[in-house]
Amino acid sequence: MTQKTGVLYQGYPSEQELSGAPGVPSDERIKKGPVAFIECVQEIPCNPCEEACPYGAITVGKPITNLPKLDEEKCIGCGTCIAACPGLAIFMLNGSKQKAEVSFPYEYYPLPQKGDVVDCVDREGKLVVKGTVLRVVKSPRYDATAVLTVEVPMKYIKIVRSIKRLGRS
Amino acid sequence: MKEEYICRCEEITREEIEKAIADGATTLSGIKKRTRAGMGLCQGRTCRRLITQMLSKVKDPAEITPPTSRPPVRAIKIGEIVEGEDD
Amino acid sequence: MKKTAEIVVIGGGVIGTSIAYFLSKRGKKVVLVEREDLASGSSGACDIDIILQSKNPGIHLKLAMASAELYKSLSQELDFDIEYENTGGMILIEDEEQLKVMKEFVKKQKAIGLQVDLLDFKEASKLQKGLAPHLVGATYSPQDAHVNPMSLCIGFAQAAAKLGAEISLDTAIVDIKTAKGRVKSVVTNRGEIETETVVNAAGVFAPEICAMVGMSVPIKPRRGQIIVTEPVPKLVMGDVLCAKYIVAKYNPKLLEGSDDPETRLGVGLSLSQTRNGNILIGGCREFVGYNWSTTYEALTTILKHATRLVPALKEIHAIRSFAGLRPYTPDGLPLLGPVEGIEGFIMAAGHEGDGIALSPITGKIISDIILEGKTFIDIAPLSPGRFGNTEKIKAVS
Amino acid sequence: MNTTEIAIIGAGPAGLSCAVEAARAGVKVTVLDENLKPGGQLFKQIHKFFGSREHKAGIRGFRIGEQLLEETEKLGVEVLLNSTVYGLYEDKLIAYIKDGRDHTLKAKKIVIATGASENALAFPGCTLPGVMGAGAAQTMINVNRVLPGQKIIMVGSGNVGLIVSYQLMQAGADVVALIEAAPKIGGYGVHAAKIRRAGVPIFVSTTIKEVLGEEKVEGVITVELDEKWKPVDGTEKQFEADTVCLAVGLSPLTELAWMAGCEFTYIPALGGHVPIHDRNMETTLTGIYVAGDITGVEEASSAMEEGRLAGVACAESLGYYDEQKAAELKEEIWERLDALRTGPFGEGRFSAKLKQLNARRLLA
Repeated sequence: MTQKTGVLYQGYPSEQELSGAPGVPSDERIKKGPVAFIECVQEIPCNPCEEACPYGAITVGKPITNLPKLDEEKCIGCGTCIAACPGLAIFMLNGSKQKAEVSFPYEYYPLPQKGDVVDCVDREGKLVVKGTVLRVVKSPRYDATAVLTVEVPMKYIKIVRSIKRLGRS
Repeated sequence: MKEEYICRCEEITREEIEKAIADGATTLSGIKKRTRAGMGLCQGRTCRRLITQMLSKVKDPAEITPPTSRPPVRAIKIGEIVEGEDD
Repeated sequence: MKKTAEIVVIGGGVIGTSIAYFLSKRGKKVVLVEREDLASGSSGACDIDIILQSKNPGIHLKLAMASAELYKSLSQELDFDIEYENTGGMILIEDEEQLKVMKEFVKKQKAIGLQVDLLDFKEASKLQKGLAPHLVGATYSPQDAHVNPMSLCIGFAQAAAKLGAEISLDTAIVDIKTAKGRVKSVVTNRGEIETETVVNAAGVFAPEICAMVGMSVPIKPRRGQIIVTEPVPKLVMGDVLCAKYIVAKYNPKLLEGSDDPETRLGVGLSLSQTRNGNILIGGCREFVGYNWSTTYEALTTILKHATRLVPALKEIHAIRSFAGLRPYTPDGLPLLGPVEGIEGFIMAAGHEGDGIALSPITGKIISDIILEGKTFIDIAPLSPGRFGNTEKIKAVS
Repeated sequence: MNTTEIAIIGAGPAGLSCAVEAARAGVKVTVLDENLKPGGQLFKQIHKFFGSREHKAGIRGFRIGEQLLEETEKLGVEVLLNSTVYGLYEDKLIAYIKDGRDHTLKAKKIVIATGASENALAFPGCTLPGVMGAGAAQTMINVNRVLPGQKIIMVGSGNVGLIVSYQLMQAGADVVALIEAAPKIGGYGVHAAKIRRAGVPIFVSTTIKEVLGEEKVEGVITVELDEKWKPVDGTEKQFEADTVCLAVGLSPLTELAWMAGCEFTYIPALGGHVPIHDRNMETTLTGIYVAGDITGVEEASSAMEEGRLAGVACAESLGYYDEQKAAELKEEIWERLDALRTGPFGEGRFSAKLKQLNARRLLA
């Protein structure tokens, strides 16, 4: 059976689906500095991201099944929306430095420490590159959703979306 | 290949239920009478939907309604029923 | 297209299927017509007792004893496991007053040849564990038995079909056509069947069929309720009733208007355990019309009565309850045989709580009557017209 | 025999929300639940809810349960726990066992909020220890803190299958694979993405052929299905596993509604036969209402809104709200309900519920 692509068949958005999504910033904006990267491609009734953003950079409006629209100028990449999204579908990309910084929601134990070298994985959970943990943010406001930031080679900025769970054989 | 159990409480296999349908059962009660499927502790909560799927090959599922629903809907110890609130 | 049949039997319960089998066995072309499914009336909502002890001494008990004989070889004959078991039965006696009544009852039953004895509490406890200490004793008969009534219907129907009978389920009777005092045909929702003989084995619905030929019969629904337990290891020795069950069955007048719910609901113990291990706990007798609901009052009253006599039941879980309607007649006897004034219309209904016990013998009697006009016993006391209800029969052409 | 004004059977999201809404109007409310803790599904739903702020979106399910409990206590709602309703008799008499004794309860209004139960799936080996409902596994890990196994095969890609796979990994197990008989994933893409990036492969058009093992689950053989859902020989795959979780849908627990004599209609999208109800959530029997999964399998958010609707409607019919006030409150709730039933996932349920309401109009 040839695996068709797309979120309905593979369980994660395909390139085309992402490129069409209003929550995805332009490459230029990613190069300028940290910006939200919202991988929300299906019209589900949900809008906590809109209210979580302190800068009004995300709009859903009515009906609440509208896909979240990112205003990449207003977004300063603070990362508050990452933990607010019930679907854990929001990431933070920073392509303005020598290496890429990717932030993602992480709800597994044990948590890595700052400075740990970790196995970074793509949207299919495949190990693509080793990376270093720059930050582990675990604020009570995030209600048990930690936000991790890893540093990986720039070419993986649109590939790496999480890390292998620690302490697994 | 192992036996395929449709009714777990009474251990009734798919084959036995297909035979009951072939013998003329057209309702869940008819299958229950002929095979005991649905007579167990869960009173059909587990097997009712599976049997309905089998029956829907010969009958419109909209017409396949459960056997009469009767108290008790949970297994209740008789000693507790007779221990009334006023005793 | 018109179908024809030598005999149309109406009703897929233990009575109708038995008649279809006995007639097919003797070469008759039978069509059995059942409105829903086999055993979907009282035969699917009763206990499993083939009990002789609860039968009134006289023709009632004689019929039951003859029927018990037929049961012994029925599984082999039908080549179908009807789960028949000759377990024996007991009637528990709670006080001296009941003891007096049962002494009389046993004497009359023995006179007719039933093997039955009166046991004291110690002897009774050897046969049935977990009895309440206040019981004064019990009767015991080794001739009582039990059977799975649903398997009985299916066994009879399948054996009849093998012998050429047509089992027509989901088929409702719309009318019965008569001409010059003779049955001509039966009209169903699936077409008309020409026949000269119709057997009304429709149980509590028999009056509905009789009305189609202008006859009224005093068969009334008498509701019983039964509680089913989870399957448990062997506990009940066979058919276990109580003396109150006997009183309730034969003296409905005694029950009315009493403020004690046990009496008003005609509660009497009827305990039996299926081969699978579920225990059936009955029962009660109420005239509530065609109402199959189970009630809270009956549930609690039946279980309180049952646990008073057999406290061991308290530890077991109830998983189901159901209600069934017994086809009651004023004298407790069924209506069997031809109806005066309408040739070919045969009655076979009104067995109250004895349908299971009397199923095989009713099949034999009705087949004898149809084929030979007589049977092994004088069935005048069972004549359908005995209540003076056959004057204005629709005998006109 | 106890009496109350509104008896609510089931203290899950629908039952508790209904209690809060009715008690807020001043009604005497009694909620019965067979469990030792109220909250139904909520207390094992550790994920953040969807919807909007009014739907309590972004809050974890069990926290919503805690909030509802606080409100019921503040409003003086009588919550009878360890109370198993075993019969709803003809004259609206409720029979239940509490702490080992039999009780009866008479109420002016009855709200049946008994939820739904997990569907079974039949395949050779389906009775082996280790085969269980995904909901059951979710209760084990999130409520009882016990792992059902280490190597898990999840069957079913609806939201339950996806979310429980994720939570099993959070609890420390490995989900070897998720299989789905349909040709595409049923639940939200965002839930699927969470488990894909945790390394869980999803095989669509695939089902279980047999579960291996004598005493317990030791392995699973899957097989692919063609467009007519027929197994394709030669496409078998074998997985090593000690647990099989079934997330193949839920069926409404409707025994009490059938017993009471409510009329039903058949709507597969809602889980099969569901009680017919009107816009007040009242069934075809006056005084008997339904709310939540019993009258159509959706998610907790919709169940809570239906509960509120029933609560307001009961309060109104008992005279605690005038028609105008009740109409306002009901309109607000209907708006929130409609908002949940939009989009590719929601509109199927919207048209199903419409069909259910029309069935009521046809009978009126």
